[in-house]
Amino acid sequence: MTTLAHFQILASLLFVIGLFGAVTRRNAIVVLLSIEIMFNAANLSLVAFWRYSPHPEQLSGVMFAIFGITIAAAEAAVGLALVIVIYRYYKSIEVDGMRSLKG
Amino acid sequence: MDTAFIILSLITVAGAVWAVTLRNLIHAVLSLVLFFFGIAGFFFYLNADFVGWVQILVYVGAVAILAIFAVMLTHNLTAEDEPGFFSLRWLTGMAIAATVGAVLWFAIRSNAAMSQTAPAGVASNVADIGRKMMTDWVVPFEVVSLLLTAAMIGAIVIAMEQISHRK
Amino acid sequence: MYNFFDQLFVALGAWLVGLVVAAGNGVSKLCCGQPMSEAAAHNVAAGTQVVLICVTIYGVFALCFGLATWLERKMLARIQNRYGPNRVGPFGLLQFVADGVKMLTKEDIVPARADKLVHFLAPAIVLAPALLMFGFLPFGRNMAPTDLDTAVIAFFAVGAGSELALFMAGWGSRNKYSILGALRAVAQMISYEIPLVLAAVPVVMIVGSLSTSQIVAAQGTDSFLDVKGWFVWTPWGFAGFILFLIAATAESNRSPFDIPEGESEIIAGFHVEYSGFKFALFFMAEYLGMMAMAGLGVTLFLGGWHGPKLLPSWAWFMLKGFLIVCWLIWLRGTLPRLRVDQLMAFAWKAMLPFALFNIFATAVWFYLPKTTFLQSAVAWIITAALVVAAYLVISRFVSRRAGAPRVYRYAS
Amino acid sequence: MEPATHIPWIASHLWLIPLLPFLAGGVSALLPRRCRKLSAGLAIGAIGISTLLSFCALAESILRGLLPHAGRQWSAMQTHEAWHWLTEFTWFSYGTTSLKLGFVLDPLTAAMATMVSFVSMLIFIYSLGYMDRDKNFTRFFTFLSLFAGAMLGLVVANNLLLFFICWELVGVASYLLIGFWYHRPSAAAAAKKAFIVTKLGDIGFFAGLLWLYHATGTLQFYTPDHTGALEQATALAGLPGIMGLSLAGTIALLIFCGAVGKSGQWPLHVWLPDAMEGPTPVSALIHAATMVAAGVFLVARTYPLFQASPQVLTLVAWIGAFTAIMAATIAIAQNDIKRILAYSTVSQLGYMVMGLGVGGMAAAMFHLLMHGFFKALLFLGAGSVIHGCHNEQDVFKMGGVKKHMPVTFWTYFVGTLALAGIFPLAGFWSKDEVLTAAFNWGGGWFHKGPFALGCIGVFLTAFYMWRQVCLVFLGEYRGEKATVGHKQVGHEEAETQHETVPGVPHESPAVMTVPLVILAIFSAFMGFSGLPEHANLIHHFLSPEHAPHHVNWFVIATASALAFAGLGVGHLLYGVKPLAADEPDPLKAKLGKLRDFCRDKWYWDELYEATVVRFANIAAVVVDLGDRLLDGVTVGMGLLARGLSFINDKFDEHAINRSFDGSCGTVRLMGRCFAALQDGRVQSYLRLVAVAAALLAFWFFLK
Repeated sequence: MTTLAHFQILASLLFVIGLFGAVTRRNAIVVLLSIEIMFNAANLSLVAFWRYSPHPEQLSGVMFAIFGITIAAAEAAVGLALVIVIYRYYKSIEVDGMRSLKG
Repeated sequence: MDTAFIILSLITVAGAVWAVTLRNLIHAVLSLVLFFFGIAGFFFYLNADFVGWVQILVYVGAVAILAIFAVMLTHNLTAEDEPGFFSLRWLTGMAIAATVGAVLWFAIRSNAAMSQTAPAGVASNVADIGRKMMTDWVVPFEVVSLLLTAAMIGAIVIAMEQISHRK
Repeated sequence: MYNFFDQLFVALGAWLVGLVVAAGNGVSKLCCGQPMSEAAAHNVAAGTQVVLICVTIYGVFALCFGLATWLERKMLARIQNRYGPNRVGPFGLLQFVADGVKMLTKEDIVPARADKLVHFLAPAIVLAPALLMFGFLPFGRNMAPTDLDTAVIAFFAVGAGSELALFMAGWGSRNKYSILGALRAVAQMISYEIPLVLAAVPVVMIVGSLSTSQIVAAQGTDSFLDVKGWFVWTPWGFAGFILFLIAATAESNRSPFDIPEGESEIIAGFHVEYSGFKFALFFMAEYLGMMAMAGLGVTLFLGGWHGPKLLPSWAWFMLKGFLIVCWLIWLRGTLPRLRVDQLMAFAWKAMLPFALFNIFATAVWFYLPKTTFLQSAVAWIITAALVVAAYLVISRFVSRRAGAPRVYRYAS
Repeated sequence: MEPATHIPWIASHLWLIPLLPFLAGGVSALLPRRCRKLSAGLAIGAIGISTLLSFCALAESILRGLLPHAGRQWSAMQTHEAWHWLTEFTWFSYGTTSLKLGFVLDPLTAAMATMVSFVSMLIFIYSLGYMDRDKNFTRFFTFLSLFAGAMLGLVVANNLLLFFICWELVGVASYLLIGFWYHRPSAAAAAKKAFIVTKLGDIGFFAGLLWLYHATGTLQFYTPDHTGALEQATALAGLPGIMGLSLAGTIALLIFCGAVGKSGQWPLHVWLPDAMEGPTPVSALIHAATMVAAGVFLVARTYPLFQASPQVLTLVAWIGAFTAIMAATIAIAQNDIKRILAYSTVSQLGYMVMGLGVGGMAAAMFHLLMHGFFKALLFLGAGSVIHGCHNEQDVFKMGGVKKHMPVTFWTYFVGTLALAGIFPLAGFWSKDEVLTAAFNWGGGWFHKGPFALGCIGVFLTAFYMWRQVCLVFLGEYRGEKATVGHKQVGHEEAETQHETVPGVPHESPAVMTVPLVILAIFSAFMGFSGLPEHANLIHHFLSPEHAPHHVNWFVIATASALAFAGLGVGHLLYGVKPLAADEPDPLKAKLGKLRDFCRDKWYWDELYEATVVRFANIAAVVVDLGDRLLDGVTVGMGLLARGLSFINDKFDEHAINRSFDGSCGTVRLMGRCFAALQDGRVQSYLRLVAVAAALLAFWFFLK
């Protein structure tokens, strides 16, 4: 039978993969994608906690996940818009290149 | 552990790993879509149907498309000068990921509540979610609505090219 | 008698399931010496049901797809003063069989520099949502393939998957026209998905459920005629239906919203580099998507399978669906293609505000008292006035710019 | 006290009176500039409805106050009880207590609201004509509505806090209106001055408000259970305050600070004449109906607190009397038509405050109400003259205007006589009331002082008013014939305004003269509401618990004689032989230096300037000295250090430098190491965050 630990370990694994990507990759888009992976891992963890919680009728985990998805969507929209703008300025989206705050 | 869990885990982990490691950005995004579907599958598996559908609608239908558009608009189909597999950068990343993973592993393992099995009859009902959202969670709901509006306007304003520059 | 025809397929399905369970019991007795356990029997019955549903959807809608292509060719021909297919079978009815055979036997060409995997996967993935979408629609009384709590949102979520598939097709082909077409398609579908979903929101608000079965049930009455409860008769329902039709047309990339595959501009767009059976899959996905959208429109606004009790419920559903399909074909034969900027402007500046206002009007309707006839009439008039006022205001803003020549912002 | 269910409609809807102008102001604030008619219509409509409501309130109050009993006989009006209708609402709650605000309808409110709204309405209508050509017409009416709304809110408030809020809104509105032509530096400065000087008084007011709340636990003036702040005044009188005053006296003194600021009493009167920089309707509004009346009204409203402290009342009386006489002497030597009126207002306010101080609350309010009418009349008349004389404000450049502007002249004439206190116009009755109250105040010469000063003031008032009438309206026109380019003080578009007929004064349009006529009628006849003896309606109405005075023929005779004397002297100096153009003021020859002293406003401005500047200078010098001292010490220390360092040089060079260089190198190396962390790459930071989070978590688990 699947226990809560299975889900949490899977979620942490996914989180770690996302973290690895966010730390390692140079391409800003991939960094954003990695952050989305981390978001999703967190959502998975939350929903799993809800499923295994003693008070599922409060729907806290589900609510958190829904709000998390919403915020992730907003974040993705703004982040990718920023990437496009940065590309227009630098003609590159290497995160290593973006070191100063001056445009 | 049952079969569905194993299959979904394989899908999600594979999708995530590919998304993070593939050089070809479009392939990375498509792997990410696979990952999103896997997560949605987990949501169904956990009886959170609504979240699952929202996951597909938002991530597959919007975020992935947005990412593809970003890739297209930045003329950046492949990340050519990514460092190699055994570069210092990758090793550092792996070390950091391993450290954080170890901490999480340690935390999960040291918690007795983690070994419980799923209680029966837990399911999320859309009507309940809606009711909760309009009662207990109405403030976060409004805040998120505002945030979303602000993000939408912000994204448009940021990405809109200055017309005056062009003319 | 009516009930017999009405429940014909339901009964048939139940009988088949029973048959399979009985057979399973027989096999079990033969092997283990005792009939299947309760749980196993339940599983077998459920599995059989799933298989039956899949087979039915595949079979029926593949046939419907064929019929729709024939209908389209015939209707377009009539509109253009031609005969249309009339050689194969009576009235050319078997033309699609011939076409299918032709498609299957054609050479499958893959461009040399194509992204092979993506190019291969795209047609399969494009068809999957189109077929999946049928799983959420109730085709007749007691004939819902699934009865999900979240059916409407599931329908849209599944539909969202097809955008990705179109993009994969365009990108996998390594062809400029393909990718242009794909990006156009994705942009258009993303844009029109918002009014599409918003057009469905009033119905969900009134019914208080996302379940298609409940939405259909809410539109039913016990009378013989059974048309009074259709949401299309209410002002907001009518406005929502019109919005839904427009958005659905755009969502299925059909004329006049077919710029993703505009032959004269980008030579058929994302499926230029596909041939043979893969092309047929795209073709099929387009028609199936169109029919699924028609089915959702019927479910949300036209009372689902409700109708005068002269025909069985499933027949009413099919009839209404095909009426919408006919309307789409008629539209294709009549209207010219839109410009890209007009298309986007229409979605964001006209459809979106109008859909939002329609939601508001629905809320007004919801809170107005409707117990007596007079009250209902007053509520109807108030809501209709709101909707018409919104339409007049928005259409003024839109028509002011619609005829203007295109403003080039990024190219000169 | 009547039960709440029996209170009339208007008493429970009193809030409508201030709300309507507020709403009108709010709406017209959003209107674009071109919606002139709409904005003016809104403002005038709102104030008109407010006026109607105020009249309703007045009618209800009269029915309740004067004719309460069955039969409604004339004698029945002598009810010896105070009464009021209250409405309350809770603003917000904290813990178990809640802050209540409310409105009160009593004779004071009713009379004041009626006067304020009615006069404001006339001024609004007048402004239609006066501001006709102004670009910012809409803005003007927005501010006017705000002003009137704030003032009416203050009038109907049953709560010191609500009163204070409206009071400050009045201040803000006055700031906006005085500085309406903000592109003129003098207007901007005047607006700032008005705001800051009144704020000085408001500090005291606010302190008093807080202290009152601390002492009584409520800010409601009256409450249904008789625990309102004013109803506890006698209790407060028994408690000790500061400077030997009782608590009631202390609070009254602090509140009086606010009144001093708003009502332009000495020593905070300096802003009021400068406020003339605003458009003339604004001046009229400030001087007649809204701003300055607020201070007197405040004292009248919180009168129970003052009554509980005789010392404070004495102070009030003397300040009022001093202000009255001081402003009157200044007024006789001014040239600017509006400035004369401004000092006249200060002087009349002095009378009111004096009336309050000598215990004649009803007399003071009576004078306030009457003054509202004839001062509005005078200001609007002055505005009309200015308007007619092409924005000329110097009375020596006018003259003979009577011929050209008959309506303005006759109404102005009525206003002048009313202000001078000539029988039987309004000013006569009200000033007589005040003086009678002063005359009856206490015994001994000390208590006769205000009366004596007031009598001199009567003479001066009549004198300067008649001087003004003579200079402006009689004789020949002394202005330049071609005044087209003359815009020392003028409208925004003065250039275009009068191009057609340069040089000759002309009568103002009907929209300006009709309010003048109405006000003149009121100025002439309203005084009869306050006849002495038993027919003194106002007195019965406003303070029924005090028996009305008997007719004091001595006071009447003295005041009338002095007023006629003032008119006579004025006529001798200015009227018998009208001045020619560029002829100096005959007063100069008669009074000499004293006249300069008056013309320069007793050098109050200079005095303030000098004290403030001197204080600043002294502070600067002190700081500079300190600076120099510190400098010296620093230089000395430097020299000392230099000597020491010379001694240490060799030691340093060989013993310390070596080791120091070594440590420096280490620091630099470490700095480089840490700087590498701060490389501006977001991913480096992310790495650090991840590692740090992991370490923290490890520490948490291991602990």
